[in-house]
Amino acid sequence: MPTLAYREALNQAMSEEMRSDERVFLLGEEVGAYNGAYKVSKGMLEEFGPKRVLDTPISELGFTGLAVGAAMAGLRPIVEMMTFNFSLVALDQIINGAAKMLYMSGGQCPVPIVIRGPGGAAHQLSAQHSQSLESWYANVPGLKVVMPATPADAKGLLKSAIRDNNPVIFIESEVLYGMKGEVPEGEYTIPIGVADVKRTGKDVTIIAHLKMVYVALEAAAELAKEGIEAEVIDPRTLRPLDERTLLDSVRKTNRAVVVEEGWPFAGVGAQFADLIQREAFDFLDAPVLRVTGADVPMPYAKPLEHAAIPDKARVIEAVHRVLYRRQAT
Amino acid sequence: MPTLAYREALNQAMSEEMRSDERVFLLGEEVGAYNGAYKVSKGMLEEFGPKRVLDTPISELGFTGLAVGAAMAGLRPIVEMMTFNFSLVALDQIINGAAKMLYMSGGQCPVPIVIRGPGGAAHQLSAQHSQSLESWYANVPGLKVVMPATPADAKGLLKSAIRDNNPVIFIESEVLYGMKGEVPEGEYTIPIGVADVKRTGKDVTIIAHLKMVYVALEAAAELAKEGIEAEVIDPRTLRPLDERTLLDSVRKTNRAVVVEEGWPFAGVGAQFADLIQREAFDFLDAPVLRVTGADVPMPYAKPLEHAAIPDKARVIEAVHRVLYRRQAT
Amino acid sequence: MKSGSATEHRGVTEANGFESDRLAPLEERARGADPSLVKDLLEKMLLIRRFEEKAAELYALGKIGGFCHLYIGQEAVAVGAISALGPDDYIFCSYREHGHALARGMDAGAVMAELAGKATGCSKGKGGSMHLFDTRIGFLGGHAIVGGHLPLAAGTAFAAKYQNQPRVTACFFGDAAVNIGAFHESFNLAQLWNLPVVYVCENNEFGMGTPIEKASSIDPLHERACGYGMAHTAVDGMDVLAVREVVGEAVERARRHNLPTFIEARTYRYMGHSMSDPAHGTYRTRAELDEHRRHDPIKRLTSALESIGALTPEAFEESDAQVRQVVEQAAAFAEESPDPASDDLHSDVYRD
Amino acid sequence: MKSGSATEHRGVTEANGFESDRLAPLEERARGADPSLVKDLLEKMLLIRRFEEKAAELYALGKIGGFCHLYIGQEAVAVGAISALGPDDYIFCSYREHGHALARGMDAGAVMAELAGKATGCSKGKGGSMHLFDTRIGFLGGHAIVGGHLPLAAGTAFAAKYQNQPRVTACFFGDAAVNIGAFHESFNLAQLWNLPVVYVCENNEFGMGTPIEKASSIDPLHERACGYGMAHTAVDGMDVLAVREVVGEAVERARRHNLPTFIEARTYRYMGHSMSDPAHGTYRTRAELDEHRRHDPIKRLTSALESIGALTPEAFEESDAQVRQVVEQAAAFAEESPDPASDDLHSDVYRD
Ligand SMILES: Cc1ncc(C[n+]2csc(CCOP(=O)(O)OP(=O)(O)O)c2C)c(N)n1
Ligand SMILES: Cc1ncc(C[n+]2csc(CCOP(=O)(O)OP(=O)(O)O)c2C)c(N)n1
Ligand SMILES: [Mg+2]
Ligand SMILES: [Mg+2]
Repeated sequence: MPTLAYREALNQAMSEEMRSDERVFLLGEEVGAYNGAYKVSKGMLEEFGPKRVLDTPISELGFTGLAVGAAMAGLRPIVEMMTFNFSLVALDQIINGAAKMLYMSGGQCPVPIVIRGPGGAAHQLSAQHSQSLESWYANVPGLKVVMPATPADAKGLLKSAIRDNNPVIFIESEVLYGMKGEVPEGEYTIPIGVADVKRTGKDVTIIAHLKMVYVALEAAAELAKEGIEAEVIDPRTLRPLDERTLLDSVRKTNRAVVVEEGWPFAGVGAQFADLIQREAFDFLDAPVLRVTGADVPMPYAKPLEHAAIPDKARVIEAVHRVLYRRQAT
Repeated sequence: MPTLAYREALNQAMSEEMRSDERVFLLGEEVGAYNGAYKVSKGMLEEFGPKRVLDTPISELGFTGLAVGAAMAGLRPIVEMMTFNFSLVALDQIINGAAKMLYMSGGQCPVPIVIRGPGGAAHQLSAQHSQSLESWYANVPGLKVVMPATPADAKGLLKSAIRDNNPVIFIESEVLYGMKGEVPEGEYTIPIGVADVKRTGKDVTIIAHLKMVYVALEAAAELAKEGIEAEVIDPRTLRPLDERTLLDSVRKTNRAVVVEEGWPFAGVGAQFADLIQREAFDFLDAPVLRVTGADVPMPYAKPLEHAAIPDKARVIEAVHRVLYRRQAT
Repeated sequence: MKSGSATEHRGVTEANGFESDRLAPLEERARGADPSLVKDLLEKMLLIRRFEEKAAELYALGKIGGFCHLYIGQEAVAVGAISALGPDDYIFCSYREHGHALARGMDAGAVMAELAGKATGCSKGKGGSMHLFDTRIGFLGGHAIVGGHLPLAAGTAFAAKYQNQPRVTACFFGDAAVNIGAFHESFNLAQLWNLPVVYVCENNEFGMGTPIEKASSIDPLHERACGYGMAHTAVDGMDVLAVREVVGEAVERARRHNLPTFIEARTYRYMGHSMSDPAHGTYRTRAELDEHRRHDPIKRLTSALESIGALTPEAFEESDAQVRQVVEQAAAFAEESPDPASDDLHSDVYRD
Repeated sequence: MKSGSATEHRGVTEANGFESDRLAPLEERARGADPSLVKDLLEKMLLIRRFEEKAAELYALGKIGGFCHLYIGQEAVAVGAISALGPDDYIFCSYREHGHALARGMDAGAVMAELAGKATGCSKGKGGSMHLFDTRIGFLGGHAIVGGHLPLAAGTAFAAKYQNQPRVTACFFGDAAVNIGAFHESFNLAQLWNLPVVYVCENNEFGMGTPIEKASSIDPLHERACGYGMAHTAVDGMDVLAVREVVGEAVERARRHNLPTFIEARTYRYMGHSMSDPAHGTYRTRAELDEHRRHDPIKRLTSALESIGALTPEAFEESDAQVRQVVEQAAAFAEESPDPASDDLHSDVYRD
């Protein structure tokens, strides 16, 4: 199987879908001549021409709304948000346009659109450029929310998202774009709504998405050294959520730790904790614990930023706590 | 004590604060000549003049941002959102402007601003006009989020919000504006961050805010007839949250039901459930259950809308379940 | 340093060069027009008028709920403009769109049933008054966030061009919408990308209770288009033939040259902003309202037709009676229709 | 029907009637200017140039992180414009604001320390390159969402008027910001409410890699102001005295008449959009860049001054040496300063 970078896997998914479906096109800031701010769309303008790969002005509300309208007229737009931070100015179009259109039209107006780009923090981008918005999007009926952690997941899920008849919020990560992994060639799709067990274990379930998957895996590797076998589950899609896979794991391990980069209050981890305590109450040997981003705007200074983002140590500490082990300090 | 309508209590709070502090002013659509879309600002233009009560164009982003800027220059603006649905187009100014400014300026720029107006559903206003956004706002560090259920709370909390040195999201309810209640005259403030026990009980804790408080109280009254004493807690502020009052109650009742009008996934109720299972795990005799708005855009037709919003029956059913009582069907 | 003016830049050298700038009196134009077309325009306006009167009645009876924004007084805009569109063209409206739906030929029963929240409504009772949809005739809503549908309209225009379809998009909105960001971004994109869209601002002088001069830093509003180099003009929105003509030119420009246009139609609403707002007394006087009623679009067309002998009072009465019957049937249909099934709560959230 | 044109409407009858439209050659103006002022302008530009060169160095060494947008080439805009402000005036900038901070007199050490994320930085290391603040001198950021600070600037202008303070707000942003909704709403409000704000668009021809003509439906950009009836003009942004003069007029109009102005300063950035973007090769050629460098604002002022005998190469060298020393000290200060304490993570979220 070929090895691709995460950004190349995304590129491949878009390019393949654009080759096979005329209705698919890509628009966003710098996606064309510049090959994408993070080079995800590299070469696509050259291959598909300016009709199907469109550089937009800085008008997220306008071009997202335009894409929603184009979807109402039968096209299948892919909107690249240079980063999801900028989707805040387009949010009305996404929520009141894309998400609600099918319902309020009584089923007449599906909006098959993918809005994709990196979310969360990268490196020292400070308060306005480091926000995790998935809990807001996943709150909204009518949207699907996909967050792939590996190059293969990125490809398989993006192809499914483009073929989906609903608006899909597809959140990537700037710090994963360069990550390499094996990616199946050609037709390869992963159904939306299926979690992936990234590591099996029996002592505790760690749930994490996007780049937190790697923090969870690092923690699991470390924990294994002390004989604790953690199961790491990546939901991959937050909406619809594969509740069964999460619950099956917890019913086996009886303990859960939820990791997310975003802020704690009503984050996606709160939903996971709620789900688990509700549906696996009798299986739980300890409360579900959460490891989240600090409850502060993201600071710039490197040491502060590091302290604000969940890391291996904090995950290990939470695992120790759900196992009622005193921490070695 | 005088009896006032909820809208009058809000009016009184604003008027009193404007009388005592020149820096306070009110702006928003129709707040002046029209006396407010819901007549909350009735008579204020007449009393304070057009310098301090400003009718704005339909430019939520613009006038909210303007208010943030005015706050940076030492004023204390009150922004009326005609409804919070429209705050979606202003969200970037609220999040990236108001909420993060103090932090990213290293403590130099406080933003003392109140953004207030009705949230949630009213009657048959359909998908775009019936959204509950409190879980998003409460997700954001730097904001405070206040949601008063009674006229007295409305007055006492709004006065505190106006005096607060931070951005306060103050969410009212269209269907409560006409509700009457006793309201202390003159200087009367309620500290932000203190929950209120709206009914005491020992068998189960029901947590509900804004108009769901009344659904909870109705359910509690009904439950009392079957000998179940429910404690109804209104957090009143979601951020900062009075965790202690919530937890003390659950530690006493050992059971909790959380009611909210908004959508389920990562709603504020998820946070309450997470909090309770985490901090009162050993006290819980049953999982925390949630009663939420249906996971759909709000439909227009009255029977569908009713089915989408939590009601007494669903709360009672949830209480029965946490008490492991078979429901009478 | 660069030079060149806005209007040169995008090839719109005669932004205001509308033929219709030099319109003859209504009588004269009515004389020149196809009689069956004129009759149809009149009947459409009448239908809207009677429909709205009925809707007001049903609202008072509690058979219609939520917000309900009537269109009475503005009929000439929707009827004139939509008569200039082809059958495959797209239409986007704000929440004040009953008139547009009827002008487009949507079944009056389906509209009334939607207002009544019935399963037979054009949006299955899920949308209500503010969200009328009928994709079969290109009617794409009914949108309730001011300005929110302007980018969508640029989007269908984009799609038509992308697919090489000669479809034009018409987008209607109020005077207060020119001050919101969505207006700006849509106008820039429409002109930048040469999209076949006609933006029609129905200037009824108020956004709710706020007069234009308290909301917009410029007046006339159509001059906002200068900032984008977009073609623009104003039209008497109480003159159905004038609206038809001006919009017709813009539709042609869109269809042939993929160029957008901004049209400001000057009109007036007779009723309150919505059913909960009184018609006068707060932000406008009775006298002001009465003054505007003198330019009533239906009366004006009727008397022009009568004065040129193209319409008799009897023929008018006959049309009116016919229209009233359609409205009564629509109301009866709405009344008799079933509520949505409770299962419908969860359908239409996702499409398979 | 209403009539009247945009420019009549708000009393801005001569929107383009800037004295500075008829500017004499730089030499002539330099001769007429106060020598100590001109020296100060030159030294400020030099300071910015050297500071930015140093920042690039430190970025390459990993001592500065995140996004870092250099200002080299554009110095005349910040220096000229800010020299026209009074000490109590407010300033808002985008993320490309090191130059403005230094032009305003912010301590170079505090700026460099902020870039390095140190506790001694002007925003305590919490803001970084994109969020420089110093409220003591009215410097209100450093904002990283394109267009997001334009409404804030209307807000401080509003507050000044509200408090009867003769304070003007200057707001700087890029050419790409004219296409976003925040621009529109701010301009309408500023003109509608007559706010004392000067909006300065630094047109460096590109928004990241996108040339203006792919982003804006009109060019020249300052004509966007027509849609609001706002006074507007363009100025040579490579001529520090011209910028000072034009902005000075606008500041006066704001201070005396509470009227906003839109100024488009034509300039050019020599470096990439940010440190991760190459200076040329993708969206512009080396030749194009070199051509623009010929108009270098520092060189132009220097040679004008030399040609009128107001500056010798030795004096220039002396200034440059002095400035370099300031920059070295700033870098040393940054280097030696401590990281923020870990407690700082949770401070400044709320104000008591
Ligand atoms: C973004 C937004 N803000 C506020 C509202 C509330 N609102 C609904 S209609 C309206 C007035 C609109 O006036 P105009 O655009 O002139 O249209 P008209 O109602 O006169 O047809 C307002 C303020 C809204 N729907 N959306
Ligand atoms: C709303 C928003 N969209 C996208 C971005 C990413 N971005 C940052 S700067 C920039 C280009 C801005 O160009 P311009 O306004 O001309 O300013 P310049 O960088 O040339 O000074 C872009 C696209 C952003 N910060 N905010
Ligand atoms: Mg209007
Ligand atoms: Mg630029």
